[in-house]
Amino acid sequence: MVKAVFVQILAILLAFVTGAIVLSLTGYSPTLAYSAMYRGAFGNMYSIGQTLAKATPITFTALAFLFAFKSGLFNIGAEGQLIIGAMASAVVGISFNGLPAPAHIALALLAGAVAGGLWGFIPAFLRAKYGAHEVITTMMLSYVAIYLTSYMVNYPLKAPGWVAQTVPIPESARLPRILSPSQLSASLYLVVLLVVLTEYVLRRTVLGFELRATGLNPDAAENAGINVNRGMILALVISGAIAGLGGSGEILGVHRRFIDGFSPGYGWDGLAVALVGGLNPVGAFFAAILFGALRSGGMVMTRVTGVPLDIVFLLQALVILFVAAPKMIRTLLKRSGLKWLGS
Amino acid sequence: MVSAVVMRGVTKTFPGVVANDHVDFSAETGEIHGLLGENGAGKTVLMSILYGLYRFDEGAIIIDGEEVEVDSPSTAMRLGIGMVHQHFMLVPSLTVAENIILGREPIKNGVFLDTERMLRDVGEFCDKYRLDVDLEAPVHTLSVGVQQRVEILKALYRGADVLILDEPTAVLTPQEVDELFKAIRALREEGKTVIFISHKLREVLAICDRVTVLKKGRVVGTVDASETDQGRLAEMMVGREVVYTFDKDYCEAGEPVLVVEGLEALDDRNLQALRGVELEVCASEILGIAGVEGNGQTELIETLMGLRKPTAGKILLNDSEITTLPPGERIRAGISHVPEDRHKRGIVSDFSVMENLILGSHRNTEFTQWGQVLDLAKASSYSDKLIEDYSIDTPSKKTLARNLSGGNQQRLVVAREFSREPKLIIAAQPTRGLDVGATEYVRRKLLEMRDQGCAVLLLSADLDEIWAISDRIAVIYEGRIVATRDPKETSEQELGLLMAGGRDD
Amino acid sequence: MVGIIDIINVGLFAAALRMATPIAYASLGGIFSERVGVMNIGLEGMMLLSAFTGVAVTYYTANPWLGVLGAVLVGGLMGFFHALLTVKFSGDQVVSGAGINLFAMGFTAYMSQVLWGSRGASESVSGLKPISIPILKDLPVIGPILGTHTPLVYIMLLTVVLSYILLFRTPLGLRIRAVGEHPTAADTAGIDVHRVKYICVTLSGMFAGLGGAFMSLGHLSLFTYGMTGGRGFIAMAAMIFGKWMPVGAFGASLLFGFSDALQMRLQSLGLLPPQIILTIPYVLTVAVLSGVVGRAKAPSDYKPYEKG
Amino acid sequence: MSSNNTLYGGIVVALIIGVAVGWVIYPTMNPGPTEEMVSKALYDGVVADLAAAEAELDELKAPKKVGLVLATGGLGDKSFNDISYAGCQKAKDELGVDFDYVETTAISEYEGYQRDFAMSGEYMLIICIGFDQAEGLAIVADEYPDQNFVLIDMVVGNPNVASLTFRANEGSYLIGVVAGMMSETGTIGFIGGMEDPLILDFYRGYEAGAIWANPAVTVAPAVWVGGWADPVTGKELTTAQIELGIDSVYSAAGKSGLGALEAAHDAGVNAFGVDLCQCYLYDEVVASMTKRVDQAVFEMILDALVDKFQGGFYSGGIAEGWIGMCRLPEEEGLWEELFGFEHDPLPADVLAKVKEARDGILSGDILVPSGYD
Repeated sequence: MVKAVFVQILAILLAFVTGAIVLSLTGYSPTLAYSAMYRGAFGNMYSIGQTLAKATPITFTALAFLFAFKSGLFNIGAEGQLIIGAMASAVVGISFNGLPAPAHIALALLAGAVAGGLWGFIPAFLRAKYGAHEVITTMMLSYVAIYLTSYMVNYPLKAPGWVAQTVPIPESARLPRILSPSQLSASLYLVVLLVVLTEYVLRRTVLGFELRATGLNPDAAENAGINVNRGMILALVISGAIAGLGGSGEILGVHRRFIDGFSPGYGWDGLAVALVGGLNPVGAFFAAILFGALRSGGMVMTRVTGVPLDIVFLLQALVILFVAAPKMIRTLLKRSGLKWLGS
Repeated sequence: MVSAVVMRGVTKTFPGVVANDHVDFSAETGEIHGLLGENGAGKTVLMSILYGLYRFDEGAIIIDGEEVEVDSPSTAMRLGIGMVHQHFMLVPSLTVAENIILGREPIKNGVFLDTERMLRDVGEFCDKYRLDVDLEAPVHTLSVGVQQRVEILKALYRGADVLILDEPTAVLTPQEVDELFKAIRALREEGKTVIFISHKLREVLAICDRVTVLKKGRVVGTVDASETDQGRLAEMMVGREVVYTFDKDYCEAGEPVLVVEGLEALDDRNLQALRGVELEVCASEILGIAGVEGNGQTELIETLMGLRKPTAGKILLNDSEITTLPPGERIRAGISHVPEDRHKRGIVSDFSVMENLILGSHRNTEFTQWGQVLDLAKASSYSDKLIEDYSIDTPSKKTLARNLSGGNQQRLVVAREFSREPKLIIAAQPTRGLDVGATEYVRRKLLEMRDQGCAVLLLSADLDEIWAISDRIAVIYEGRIVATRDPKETSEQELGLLMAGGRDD
Repeated sequence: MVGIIDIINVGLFAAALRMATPIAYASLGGIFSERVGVMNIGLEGMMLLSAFTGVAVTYYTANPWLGVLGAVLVGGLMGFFHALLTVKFSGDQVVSGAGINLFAMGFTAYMSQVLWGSRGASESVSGLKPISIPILKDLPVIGPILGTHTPLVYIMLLTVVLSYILLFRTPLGLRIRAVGEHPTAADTAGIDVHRVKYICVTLSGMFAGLGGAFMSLGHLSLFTYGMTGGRGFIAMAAMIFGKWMPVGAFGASLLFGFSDALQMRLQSLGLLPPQIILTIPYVLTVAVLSGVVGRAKAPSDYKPYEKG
Repeated sequence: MSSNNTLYGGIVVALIIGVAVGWVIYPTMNPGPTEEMVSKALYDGVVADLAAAEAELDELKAPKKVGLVLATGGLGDKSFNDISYAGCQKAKDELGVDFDYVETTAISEYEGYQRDFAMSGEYMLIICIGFDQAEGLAIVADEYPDQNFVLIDMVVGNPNVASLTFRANEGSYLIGVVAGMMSETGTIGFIGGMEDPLILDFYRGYEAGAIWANPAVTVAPAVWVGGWADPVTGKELTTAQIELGIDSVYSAAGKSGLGALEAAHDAGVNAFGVDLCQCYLYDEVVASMTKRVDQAVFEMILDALVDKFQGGFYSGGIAEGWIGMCRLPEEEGLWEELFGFEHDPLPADVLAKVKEARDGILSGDILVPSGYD
């Protein structure tokens, strides 16, 4: 276990070193860039808030990915489930005026979870019933979600004005902000709760036991009287609901309305984060903070040093690629003589 | 004269296991050489090394007098070594001819596959060895016996002078075995060397010229088949006299527990696998089902467990119908199942021993709080008890099941299934891949369960096992129970005939 | 006003062919990869990187053909890298592909800022000029549709045919099919399974590279950020729709290209909003996978093959 | 499991330490990250280079600075973002005012960047490009009442924000005149990025100008790419329009517009650019509507520099010199110098008509319809 985490950390370091090489080659100072990035990520309360704010949605999608993964399913469509959840929350947010705040928020969150879950149900059902591979269907449904919501904010739900967005949701549906003026919202509490809950459900409950058994060996699970299809559907629905909640959090806490294209690819980030976090809810949370720090730190870095923000995406990609093949890191370690780590 | 194959001092270790320990082996040109040993004795590993699938840790391979390095199957083929695996290595969607020429394709115009030459060449080959198959049929449409023929042709086409057959008879009917033996002898006439891997004494004596016996990775000895007999070989194989008849007390059978009426089901390819199975297993009785693999045994178990939907018929457990119940309900109704492939259906290898022990009973109120949360404390003490009672050799109950030896994994499955207080136990190949000690243990446990009043349905490919512990023997052939016999009143010849589809009169 | 009849013209079909070209290239790439059991969701990123490389090389050499060469090489390199991660180091195929996609986004944006001082778009370069096929272009109807295109369109048509021949008429094709369906059988038949996988996944990247080069040098003559716009994923859809057969995938690409070309013209009529039309390929793919429109089963199980 | 917990515990502690240290040291920007909280291998170098880094950072903190938050899509659109950047560059060259800029990739980033600039307190003026920044700016400007902002293309009510809008319909009117008079097929077209009033404003002016100059001309309905960064679709969409008979393409579609211009180039029909002179791109680009964001930005920086910055609403058209057309005699030289090329002369009658239109707009005789009505 310690070794596994060491390999993860090494992969991250390798990515940073590679990033430093790219920076140097293109005429920037890696030290300057990285120090600015660090300050931007953890420099003060505001930047910590920003880091957490950026980490929040990707923790949701990472949990979504993870929950399905533990049940043997590859849900790479968290992006679509998040967007659909966001849209549902926005719709509930703007259509119920005059509700008391807690009820309104709860209703909007519920709508997000239900919509996300529904978006997860479709590929789950198709997998269970027709054997359609969920990697493809979830990915395809993500695009459907993107275009569908884009249509909605461009036509039926479009707010007057120039931006493809809905009207703002009323105060009563807004999640309170934390560490103002950062964009961090109470959605963070929700995600921390979900991290704990996911870990608990997977480890300690009958449901988690059955899902993990299904994920590890569906034939044995079936033989042990576990309803594999039901489990699969349930897993993807819960996975989708978690992603949907992430979308709700963004809408109710950060943007306060649905804006076309508000997600810069949280779904893909979630996959990466789940992986970098060693496929463990707590680990994923820390990995999400790393990615959030990269994002928020990257913004300061680009302002102060003029290094293009895209180096951040490059770094993320490198982290993923290095983490994707632990065997590669191990081989590298072996070659460099660090045998005990390579084994 | 130079030996066709010599392997000298071959050693191969896998993590935790020495599969071959300084093995010396040689086969002469034009002989049929038996390689005999129990499951896990290292026969297949040794031959996989010869065929280039594994690399030995130390040792030497000498082919026709020259030391060679066999680093891949293609090298082996170049050296004239061919192998027919237990699990066929055929690509299902390709045709027979394509499978045979795969890797040695005839080429025309520099780049294209020469289909005509392919069919012509392969056709000539079939004629030469008098092995008849439809060259243009996709392999997945062929029967097992024909597929095996294709495998042999494949090896010969590649110019094999040494042909390794890994347990070739396991999936064949006695009649098909006869055909195979004819073909093998024909190969010997052609001057080929055949290495025949088996754990069946009778077969080895029937076909082989010489026999090399392996035990726990070591060579026990090589003997001429004409100068030995079953008893002596068996002693070499297991290191002591083998008890052919199991000590068992007679037990009075009780009321029928499981009743199956006219059961029909389809296999994975939607072909009829069960064609009206009629079956009755009583309390305090072991009913053994004998049959050649692939006659519906797997489908029967799956249908009984609720893993496969029957297309017709009824299943009754203690007089109540369970035909449409899902697997979970059946487990709760009192059916336990020791699956034929423990890695596929028996254990979750990345689960801990404890998790595996409660798998299937995890929903019992005994292990849960408020119905949905696992009570780890109770599961833990329950596991301790089972580990103790069934002598499962594991460092701790938190050890992953994958780290246990095969025998202990099987003990784990048996412990879990037998301690649920079942009314019916379905045991499929319960001793496959186990050493003698573990085998005896499992058989004893089955008898114990029977004595406690449990109904046991035993399916095994090993006729000896069926013979040893069954109170009644039923024979399955092409999805039907064709006969039921009392083991005391039948002979192996009769059963063999029945298993091969001979009529019951 | 423009009527529905006006938009069904030869231009529509020519446009459909142009829009189908990058999708067809990438879906051929997908076929080769998936036929040997490697899922390649990195096609999108490979296309993007190649589109960038094509323009960058052309920018410095002023020769678009060198640009195409560069694009193919970079595509092949990314394919090789994907194979390295997934075949040699048993990395997860989905993760590696996603990583390549992200890498391509970050790298192209970063490098275009370094090269052209803008993350948005490159300078215009001299792209590939359309050529006319002498006799073909004078035929009625077919002439205007097929007669004049950039060479990469014709190369695509050729590639579809060659891919079919390669897969079903050559020894390598036989081996490719065997490796994907039953790697152990192929291994015991003396085929170097890993080598075949390397060849095919690298080839997959090279095809995606051609698709990228077509977009930035054939269709346009500049690179812009994210210009592939999800066509790599549509290509996967086309591949599935075409049941992993080159000609089928080409047909599906044409269908998707046609629906795109049609929606542009339908705008003049204002029948359906573009967002709804854009969902067509995705919905269609889900339907195909679910057996609603024909049945699709992958030719392999996407598992890394490890020798004993 | 236990080693697992210890490890996460360790990570938590390390993170907390890291955050705490980072927080404490921030005000003094000294002495930088310590070894405990981040990997030694990586940060050894950081510590070593910190002195140099500090020097460089100080250098970056020039006294008078402007911050520029560009619209999504970023530089290289040969249009909107580029010209805003040019305005800041001009201020740097002529006024010695330094500037930092950021390119954004998603709407969700605006607010963060705006606040980041404002919070640093280093900038006398923060310029936000693009109507979609209004939402975030309304919040941030509220939080930093002493910080001055400029918002382009949209209005917000905060007193510390100068909201600049451009009457692009006036320039588009002039483009319409040229397109209408030079059309041979009698049908001219318009390609927009996404359907919104801002771009509709372009279309309305274009349509009116064309019909005013040539009542026989047909202006095809506007078509939309559906995005600002999809030149392939832009090109195909334009090709489709050309096949349907238009021989003039006026495109206001960001980078998608580059594809539209290329389509016109391939088909050899007249094209018209937007925001800054795009005529140097292809011979077929006859004229471009110029939206002098550079001019407006420069004026605002100048105001701020001499402490005369005033929040509020500013609207600029031809009269203010914020909107124009690159073929107007007063502008032509400027663009040709900037891009190092020469326009082909316009036919005399067309040029005369353009001047007539411009004078009509200036005098109020011509009322240009707007997309906001």
